[in-house]
Amino acid sequence: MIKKTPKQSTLQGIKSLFVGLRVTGHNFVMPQITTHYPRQEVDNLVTYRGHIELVPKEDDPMTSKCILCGQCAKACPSNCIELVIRKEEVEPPPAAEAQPDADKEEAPPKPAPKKKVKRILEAFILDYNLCSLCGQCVQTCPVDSLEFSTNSYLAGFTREEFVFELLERMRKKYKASSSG
Amino acid sequence: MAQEDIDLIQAINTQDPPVVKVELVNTIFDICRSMSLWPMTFGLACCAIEMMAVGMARFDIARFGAEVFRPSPRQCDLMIVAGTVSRKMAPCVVQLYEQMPAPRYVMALGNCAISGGPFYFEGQYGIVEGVDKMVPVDVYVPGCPPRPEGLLEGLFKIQEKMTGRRWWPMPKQGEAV
Amino acid sequence: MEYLAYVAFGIYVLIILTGGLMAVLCRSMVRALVGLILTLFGVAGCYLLMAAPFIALMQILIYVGAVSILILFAIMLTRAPAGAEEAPYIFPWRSIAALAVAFLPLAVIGGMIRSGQVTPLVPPTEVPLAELGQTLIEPYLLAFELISVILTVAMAGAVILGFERRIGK
Amino acid sequence: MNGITHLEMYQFVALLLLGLGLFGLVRRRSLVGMLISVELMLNGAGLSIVASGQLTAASGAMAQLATLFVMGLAAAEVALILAIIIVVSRRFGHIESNNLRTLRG
Amino acid sequence: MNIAPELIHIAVALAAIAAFIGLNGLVLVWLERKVAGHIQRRPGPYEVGPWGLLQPVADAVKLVGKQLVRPKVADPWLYWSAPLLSFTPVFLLFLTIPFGPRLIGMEFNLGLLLILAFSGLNVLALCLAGWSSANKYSLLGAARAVAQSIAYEIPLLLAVLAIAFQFGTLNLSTIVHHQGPMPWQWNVMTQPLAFIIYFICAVAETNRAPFDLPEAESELTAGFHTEYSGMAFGLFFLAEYAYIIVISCVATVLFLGGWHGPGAPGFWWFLLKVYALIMVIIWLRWTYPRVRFDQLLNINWKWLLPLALVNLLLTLIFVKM
Amino acid sequence: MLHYAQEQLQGDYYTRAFQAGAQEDTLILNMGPQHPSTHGVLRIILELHGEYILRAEPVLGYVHRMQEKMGEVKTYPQYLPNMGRVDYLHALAWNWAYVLAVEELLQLEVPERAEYIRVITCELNRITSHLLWWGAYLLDLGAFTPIMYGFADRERAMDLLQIITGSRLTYCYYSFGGVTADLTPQFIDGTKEFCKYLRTRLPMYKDLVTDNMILRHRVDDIGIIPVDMARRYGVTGPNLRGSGVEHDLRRNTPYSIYDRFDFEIPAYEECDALARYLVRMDEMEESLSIIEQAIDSLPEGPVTPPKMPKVIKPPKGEAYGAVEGARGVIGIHVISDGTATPYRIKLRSPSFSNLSLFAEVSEGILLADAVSILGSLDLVIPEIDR
Amino acid sequence: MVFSWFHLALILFLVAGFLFAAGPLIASLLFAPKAKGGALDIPYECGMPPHGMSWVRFGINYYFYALIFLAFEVDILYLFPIAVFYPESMGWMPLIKLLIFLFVLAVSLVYFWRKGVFTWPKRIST
Ligand code: SF4
Ligand code: SF4
Ligand code: SF4
Repeated sequence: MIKKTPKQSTLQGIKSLFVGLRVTGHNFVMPQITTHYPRQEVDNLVTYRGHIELVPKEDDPMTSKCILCGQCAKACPSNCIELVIRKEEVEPPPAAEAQPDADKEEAPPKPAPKKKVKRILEAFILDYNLCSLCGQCVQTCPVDSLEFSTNSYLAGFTREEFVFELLERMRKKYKASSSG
Repeated sequence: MAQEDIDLIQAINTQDPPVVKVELVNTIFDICRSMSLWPMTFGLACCAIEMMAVGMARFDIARFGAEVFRPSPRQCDLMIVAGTVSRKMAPCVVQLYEQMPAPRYVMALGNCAISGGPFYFEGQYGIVEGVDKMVPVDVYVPGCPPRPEGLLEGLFKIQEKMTGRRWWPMPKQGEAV
Repeated sequence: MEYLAYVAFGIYVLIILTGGLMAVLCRSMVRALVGLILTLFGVAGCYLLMAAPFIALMQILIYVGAVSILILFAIMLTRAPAGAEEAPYIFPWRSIAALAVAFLPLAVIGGMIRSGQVTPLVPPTEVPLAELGQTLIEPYLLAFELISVILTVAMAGAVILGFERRIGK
Repeated sequence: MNGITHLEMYQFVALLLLGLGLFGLVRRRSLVGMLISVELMLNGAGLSIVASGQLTAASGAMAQLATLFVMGLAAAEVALILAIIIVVSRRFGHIESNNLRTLRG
Repeated sequence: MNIAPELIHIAVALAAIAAFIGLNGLVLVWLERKVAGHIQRRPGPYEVGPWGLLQPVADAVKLVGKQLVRPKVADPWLYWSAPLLSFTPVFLLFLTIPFGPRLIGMEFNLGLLLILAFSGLNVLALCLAGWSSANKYSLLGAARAVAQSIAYEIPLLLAVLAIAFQFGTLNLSTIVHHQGPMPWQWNVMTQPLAFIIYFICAVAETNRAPFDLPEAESELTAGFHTEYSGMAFGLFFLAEYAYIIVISCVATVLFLGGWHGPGAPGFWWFLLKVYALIMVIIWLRWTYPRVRFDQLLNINWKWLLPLALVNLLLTLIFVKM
Repeated sequence: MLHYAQEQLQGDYYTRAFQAGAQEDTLILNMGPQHPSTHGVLRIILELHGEYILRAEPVLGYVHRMQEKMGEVKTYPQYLPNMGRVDYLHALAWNWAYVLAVEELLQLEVPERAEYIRVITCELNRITSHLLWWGAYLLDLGAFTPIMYGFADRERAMDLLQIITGSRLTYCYYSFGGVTADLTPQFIDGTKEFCKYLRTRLPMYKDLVTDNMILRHRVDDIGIIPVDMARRYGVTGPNLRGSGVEHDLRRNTPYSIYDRFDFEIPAYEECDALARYLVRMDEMEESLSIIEQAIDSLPEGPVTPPKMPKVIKPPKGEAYGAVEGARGVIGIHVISDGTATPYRIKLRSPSFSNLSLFAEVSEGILLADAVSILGSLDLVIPEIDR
Repeated sequence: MVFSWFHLALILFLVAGFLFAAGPLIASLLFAPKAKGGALDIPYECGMPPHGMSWVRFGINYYFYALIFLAFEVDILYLFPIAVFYPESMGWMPLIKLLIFLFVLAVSLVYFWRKGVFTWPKRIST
């Protein structure tokens, strides 16, 4: 639909000047919409997706759900996830109480792999300085071990402050919540 | 691109101390400076939009006296590098920084300004991997883009850096982190 | 008060002298103009001392507020590549000649002033503005009407001389 | 200040201005500079006229208005001369009278 | 020695006016930002001091503590003289303004002329500033500033002249005395056209939006003061606010009955009217877009100037009737 | 003093090159890269004669971010976040163009509900973009208040988008074959409310700005882009519609489900800045009506295709995805060589074409008009430099 | 030599204004740290090294506004003394004289208008 732009007479124009003043005058007396930030917070922060955090296991809040598959690191477009994995030879049964059944089933056929290599998540390093907040890591994680934090108050004096060790953060957060 | 655009230049940041140096006077000046940080209108990319948002009614940086966005570096105290600094832009950033009169402060806003952010990859040819390679950065605000609250927090950090104390209460959520 | 008047007069003369020297000696045209403006202020001060505040204010309004802005504008607009500065003199022939030229009338008129026989009227009285208005519109009527014509014609001439009509597309 | 009357003092100041103006007029090479010198002289004239009017029995009003007219004329003159200067500078690219005469450079 | 009382009078007036300007400058900066904030539905300065009242103080102190910079190519003398020249006449402008029935710096028959003469110096200062900064934006800004200020000076003079013709005086107190306490006894009733012309010209003269072309941010970055930092810039700023106060004061005196007002006349009425005018000026600034340069000049030459001439003509005829 | 100046102030490579074509004794002025009215880091070298511009030359590349090069080193999904940063004001349109192209390569069917969600969010994003443009344009014209109002409304829309996408600006929300998250009831209610709210705000904008005499005189009859010039430079989007051409991909080559909605393509025949301004103002209302229609007929169902390949490795071939962004036609050409990384990605950004005509339009106009024309073209610089 | 109180006040006010302005500038010299080097003393031009001096000739037409201003202002200033005299003057003669004067002003305005001094085309041919 092709229209013509409306033209304006001088009289209309002069009237429009007063109409404009009325609009601003009206807004002058309207309530403000400012969120007084350090004292108040905007109401929709919960939906904000900040940097990622590890999700703890439900039963054991000190370890994460992560199964160390490395998918997130691979999917990340900015290569900002680094998994530090410690390989540990775990002595089977006696000490291990967590999965006795599984081990027993596995143990009989082959005696050789008695010493099982267990991969332990030593650190989960996120270089937030590179992150583009795309959420691909969260999407790819098969066990939903990652979540977004809603923390938007980051600022610091060095850039190293934003290289997070997520495992530690997770633990600290748990400690803070359990103590507080 | 001309050759001068490709070399990364370091900003010259030498500074003479004031002629009169009295502790008390300096403190007063520092407090006043921190309460009226005029930023430079210096948007480079996406983060600039969030920088604009900070000036707008919802977040209103004016409450802290920092809404006077001056276009000329001569009248600015704070250079908010908001966005990606490309190699072609780098000399310009340096020049603008050098043209600011002392005391001057720099905030690197967004991951691009901090480190190249999403555009950093092996063998990249076009961006500067962090403005701190060229100008001294006082405060880093990460995010892509950081929320306006982040920028405000950065402003508080600069005030903290200047006066040695935080002036405003911690936000509720901020304490938890 | 009388002393203060002399002091003020001395200061004004000093201002006039500095300003005048700046006006004739400075290489940069804008500085010369600033010198001229200083002189204008000094002269305005002298007018004030002579109980002629109206003329003093007019001096500021017309000379400082209009003429000098015009000159400044002209300097700004005609800055040729060489700049609004005169080329330096290699040898001050010109200055010497200028001094000679300036000194001659100075001496002659100075002598005349000294030998003048007018009896001065002290102290001067301020002329009320209404009287000025009356004089302007009655005895000086012709001049008054003419001056507007002259100004108009001068401007018209200037416009004809230099105005670049912008050619629209 | 004996021996020298107020009137004479002012007249000497006016003379000073005249002298400065003359000096500048000859010494200056650029047209704007000459114009400035002429303004100096005109100021001297104005000062002299007002002094004569205010400090003698002559009509002060007349003298003041005469000076006012001098100012008006000065304004007209400045406008015209500057217009000429601008035209000249546009034509020749410089405003130095020397070169103007010989058209060199 | 009866020198003393006069001298004391002058000294007191000087101190009072200096305080008045200093205080009003600070208040105005605060008010402007606060009003702007409220128009835009935000609080404006808020955290620095109660209601942000210390904000202008912080700004002023900060400007003092800021380095002064001069581009190497700029002419040092002219460069520094510009802000000084801009501010120097400011005090003088208030000398002859009657703030109250008795409250006046000094009676002067040519008070109006004095204000007009010395406020013209600002143009010169802007021009010098723009020229000596050796910056292209400054130069353009200065050219604009001069073309604009001088253009609007003419209708302004004509509008003021109409008042002068009406009362036959240039003495500001006399003009106030000619008006009465009630709004319909004010000049704005007899000379509405002159008032409108004066007001528009005054806004333009002080380079306020919508006529803020010399410092048009989106076009010339910061206009003639692009190169000025710290307090030099602050002086331009302060002078601008001082000129706003002056033009509002003069408007009040000429058109709004000065210190007259229903009930008790006095300083407060004067201040009230001045601030009402200033509020309108601020309100205009935060409402309108900027006019274009050619429009700006055309408004003046093609509308205001003929109107002002007509207004003067009518005044001439009415005075004779 | 002067000699220092003459030697030092030689400008840089670009100004020297520009100088070569300049007339004698004109002012050569850099506008940008750091200039309030170039919206980022566009640099324009101007040759000025007083207030008039004799010649203008945009210099690009100050935010060149290697977007196309990055396409060659990242996998298909890894490239997704880049899209939100090409044009950060209408990020979802770029998202969409990219997923369209890749979906074509992969022969993926997009579920019905996902299409609707895409329409709703993209239009919402378009409104935020136009609101920002409106405010910024008025800022260019010297009015400070409108941008505040525009931003206040924009914040509401951004809050809505944040509910489902989690970010405020650089969304990375569409995925191949669908969207990453379903709508929440909160979003749906909020959007309905927002539509109503914005409809009450638009008349206020009209009162405050559109009808304002000063604005009318500023933008009327300047920056005329005749149809043939627009065609020559490949101008698209509101700029083209401001030249009186009813061209809109949503109507002309309806992608997705745009043919199901009833909306107008506003176009004005005056070809000037005012026409472009009005087109955008009208477009916001049309977007609102599209959103309302889409929300009313939102079907139930999944938002991602039933079976997605684990690793995205499109077969050899090429595909072109084009959508109508807030600034014009966004086109992405993807060439696949059968591996997980694209062989080549080419971005067709509307701002680039829209800027290219600036040099021609700005010849001989006033400086203030140039600013206002530049604003009326609605440029996003990273989109130009890519 | 008349030195009135007003004169003294005038001088004092000017001096005070000057000092009031100069004070903060000097304070700034004392209390401000000073950055040096680099591009600090190069004129600012949007972050680019400027090309050429700013002092090249530009737009001559600005000048004509100043010119016309001069004519009008000087003319109008002549009216100020008359304004004071006018209300107490007798008869219609002053009015007629002033009318002639204003007529000349109006004529010159019309002349400049017709001459195109006030015309700004939207676009000039380059
Ligand atoms: S959000 Fe994106 S960029 Fe950030 S860590 Fe996750 S995958 Fe990497
Ligand atoms: S994808 Fe999830 S489970 Fe796999 S390494 Fe990352 S966080 Fe751990
Ligand atoms: S950090 Fe992110 S949002 Fe900011 S400029 Fe870089 S890409 Fe854009």
